[in-house]
Amino acid sequence: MTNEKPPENQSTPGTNADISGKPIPTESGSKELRPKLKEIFGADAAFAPESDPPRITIKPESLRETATRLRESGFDYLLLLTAVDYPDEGKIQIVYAITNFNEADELTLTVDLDRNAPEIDTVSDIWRTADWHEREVFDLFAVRFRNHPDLRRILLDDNWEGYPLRKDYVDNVHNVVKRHG
Amino acid sequence: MSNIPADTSIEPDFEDYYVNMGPQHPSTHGVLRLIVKLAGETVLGVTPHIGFVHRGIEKMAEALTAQQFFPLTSRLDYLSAHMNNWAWAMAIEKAAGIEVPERAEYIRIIMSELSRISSHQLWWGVFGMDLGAFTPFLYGFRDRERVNDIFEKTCGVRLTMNYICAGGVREDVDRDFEKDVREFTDYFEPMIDEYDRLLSGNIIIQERTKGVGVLDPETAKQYGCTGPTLRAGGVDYDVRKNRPYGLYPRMDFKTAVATEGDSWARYVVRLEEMRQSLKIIRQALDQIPAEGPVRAKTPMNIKIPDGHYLSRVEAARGEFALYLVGNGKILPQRVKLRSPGFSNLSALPETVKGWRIADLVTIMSTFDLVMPDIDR
Amino acid sequence: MESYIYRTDKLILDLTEWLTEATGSAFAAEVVKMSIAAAVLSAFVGLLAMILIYIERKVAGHMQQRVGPMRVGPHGILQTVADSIKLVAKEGLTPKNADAFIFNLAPLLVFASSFACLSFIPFSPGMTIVSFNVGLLFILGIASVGVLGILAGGWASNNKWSVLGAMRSGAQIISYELSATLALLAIVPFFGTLDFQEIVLSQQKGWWIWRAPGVGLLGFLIYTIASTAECNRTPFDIAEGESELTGGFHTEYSAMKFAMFFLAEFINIFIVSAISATVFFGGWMPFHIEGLDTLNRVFDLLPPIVWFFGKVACLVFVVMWFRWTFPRLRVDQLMHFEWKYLMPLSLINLALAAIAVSAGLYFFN
Amino acid sequence: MEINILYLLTILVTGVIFVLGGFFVSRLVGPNNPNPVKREPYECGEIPFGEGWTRFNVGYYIFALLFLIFEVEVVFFFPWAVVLREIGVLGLIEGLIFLFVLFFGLIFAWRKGYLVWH
Repeated sequence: MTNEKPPENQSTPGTNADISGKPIPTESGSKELRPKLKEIFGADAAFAPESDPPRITIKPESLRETATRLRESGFDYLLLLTAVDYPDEGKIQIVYAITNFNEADELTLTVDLDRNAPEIDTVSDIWRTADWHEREVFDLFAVRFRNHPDLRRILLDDNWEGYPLRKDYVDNVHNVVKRHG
Repeated sequence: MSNIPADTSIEPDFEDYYVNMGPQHPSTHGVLRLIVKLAGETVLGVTPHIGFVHRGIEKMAEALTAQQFFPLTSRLDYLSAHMNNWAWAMAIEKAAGIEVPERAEYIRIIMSELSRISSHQLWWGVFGMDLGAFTPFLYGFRDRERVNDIFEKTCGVRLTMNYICAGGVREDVDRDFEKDVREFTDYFEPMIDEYDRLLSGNIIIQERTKGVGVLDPETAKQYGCTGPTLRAGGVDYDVRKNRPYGLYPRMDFKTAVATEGDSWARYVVRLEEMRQSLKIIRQALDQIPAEGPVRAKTPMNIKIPDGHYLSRVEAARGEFALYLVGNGKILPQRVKLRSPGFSNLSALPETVKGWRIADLVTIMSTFDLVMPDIDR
Repeated sequence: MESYIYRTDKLILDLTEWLTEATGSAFAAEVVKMSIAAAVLSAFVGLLAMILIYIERKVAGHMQQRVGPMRVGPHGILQTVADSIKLVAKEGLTPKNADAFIFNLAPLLVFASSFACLSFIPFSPGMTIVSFNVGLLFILGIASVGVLGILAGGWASNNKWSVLGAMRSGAQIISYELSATLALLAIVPFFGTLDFQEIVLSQQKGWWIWRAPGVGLLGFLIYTIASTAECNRTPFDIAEGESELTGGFHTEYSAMKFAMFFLAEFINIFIVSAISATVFFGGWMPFHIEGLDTLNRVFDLLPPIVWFFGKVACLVFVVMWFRWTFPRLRVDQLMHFEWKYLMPLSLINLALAAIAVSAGLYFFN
Repeated sequence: MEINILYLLTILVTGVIFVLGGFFVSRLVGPNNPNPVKREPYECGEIPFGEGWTRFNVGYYIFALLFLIFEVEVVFFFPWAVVLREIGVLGLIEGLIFLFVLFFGLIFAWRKGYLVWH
């Protein structure tokens, strides 16, 4: 890879690209991220330090507290909120990708829920963008969000049967599944 | 009160009444349904109903290999097809540890910026039409044709390009590519000034947009708005700057930021973005290595290792993020597409409250919604 | 002897004479003339609307860097014919909750009022179907019946968009009618008559747009703006406002009922342009400069009817030009513009005109 | 004069016949098979809730009233304008006083805030 042109704005905040311009897929955001996270989470959280972005698994009960603390320490941007279905392990994992508008630090929170009766507190009062994202997760995964202001189906019909993004959803009319490998 | 159920009949009280705007309405640009609560002409509240073009792309992703999923990413926000392809490619490259050749990185930048320009051209035309001026619509399309021609020459497709792929781009650009793009940049730069003369300088446009539908930066951040919608409020946030990807760190450009947060600011930001995109394209053309591979060797079926991967790109409408959960097989466990329009639209009810029905159209137009992107 | 095309007044007289002789009674001659007038006017309306729609599409096309209709007939001239055949062959629906009687009456009101207005227009010397000595007042009165049609049509549809459009048009058209009336009123003292043919004749020495010092030009500008609004044309087309109201007052109308609204819109454009041409630009009067007899004689070569339609065409083009250039105003801005700018200005214009006339201040006496 | 009124009536009747004839031809040529779905009022493809006939903001009526006042006054100006050249300075002053009153009325409505669209 040739390297004759130096980048013209090396000092962009949040830049973690080397001179060759290739982004290094390692730690996300500003250098102060790790200490900050230690401060917020303490030692009790299941912390997966090797992953990018840093992924922390927390317990459902501590979600609101964690979220509030994150929001207060500058994580003002809930990038996305979604769920992953693991039928074999009997769990639905809720994923919160959280970042901020200034340094673009990234981290993800994951919360494991019981697949049969998934229920968790809403964070829509902490990040309002969670409102629609939670509705979407409710719509597609049947995860109930406690205290959500308006938990209705968002993408599907109000009288739709089933929750399509669950792995065991069967719909021979609308869903043509072609399996590979 | 703002969230009334969809199909119960409402007993209107004396002054307020409800009206369906969409799904078949000229200004919703696609199949978006807004239940608008009105008092005379004044909008008291808006409840968006989405999902009319929900195709279950996330579900489909779970049954498709990495390579097979590319065409579907083009069909999200069809106006930012390159950027969406890029996001998926980036997630795969991150997961499988694929290095992208330098020439391919440059091609990706040029294509993305071209498609940002073409998206904004279309938006500009449609914006004029929403405000009752039909002529800009065709001016926008006239210039957009040129971008589409460039795409067609290289990708063989004009809209859903499906050109960027894991490990680079599908194949090398057309041999006239550089000439064509340079011609286009030289043609289009003065054309933005013509846009200014035709529409921006018009007193009616200014009356209709200035101070209308102010989305203050704090609210915008709360709703996770991105792109011009956010930057119009003075938040200097651009994924290309804040989380640079590809070779964007080598490019010298400014993020277009306004301060007022009104419809006019969103308009100005988009026009400025087109100028900045031209600047980026010119730099990329200067820097691109003349020869070299454009695609790294990748296996036919890429195994996605166990783990979570996040890729973020700046699409024409804001931040497009893609969350990939792998499980060591070739089919992903889960793909989440975070579309900019989804969050932008969720801020619409807050923004239009108290404005007139004509302003609702203006505000919606400056939010620049693309429904297939929102519904996925 | 000059040919009839230049001396249409003579043509009418001769025709009356001949008819009186042929039928044996003056009244019978008038009846035949009435029938001719009615038949000619009906044909004229159909033709006019088609031509105007075609021109509009061509003007729009060329302004937008495209060619407009090209397929049906040479340069697409038969496109509007094809469109009208299509409109006739469509199914006309009445929505289920609508007030059916008023719903069907509305297009009739709109069209008939526009149609009646045409009978006052002085096309050529002596060629006016109805020559009232209060023609100007009458035409303004009849024209406002059209508003009633739009209001009634929108309201009777019982569709929320239509009702909104009807309310808008009601508020808008009546407001702008004031300014349009006042702008014309400001010129009335100069010629001291309301008969259209006399108005034309009063401009032998020069057209009122420059003969009336300043007020003529100002009046013309006010009238152009206000009449554009009266015709529901961009930038004042909020009653239709298709990007907001999906069609406004005529959302529910289809087939011939819609065609009547459409026809009336284009006739109205013609009428306001014709009034403007008559009052401000000398109607069928050729352009004359006093003293330059040779030049004047060259101008006289064109028959008056050509002069009239030429002037009207220019003014119609201006209205179309507006439409394909400007965006739409918002309803409150529209009302503020009328009541806070146009109205005071027209009142002042009237006062100035009155003073100018009393002081004998006008050019080319 | 009377013959002119007859002419006007003829034209009016012709206009009405033109429209009714159009409707008739359309009925003859065009299909006519309405069904409940077709006759549903258009509300962007959704089943409408509530009636279109709702009470409206008073803003519209204020302007209608203003129009009524001004239009009636303006009609009074027509005869005055026609004979202005003959009635001389006294007539001019009288007219201008009337005009001033009208203007004052507009200013009054303006200051009272009636010209603000609600």
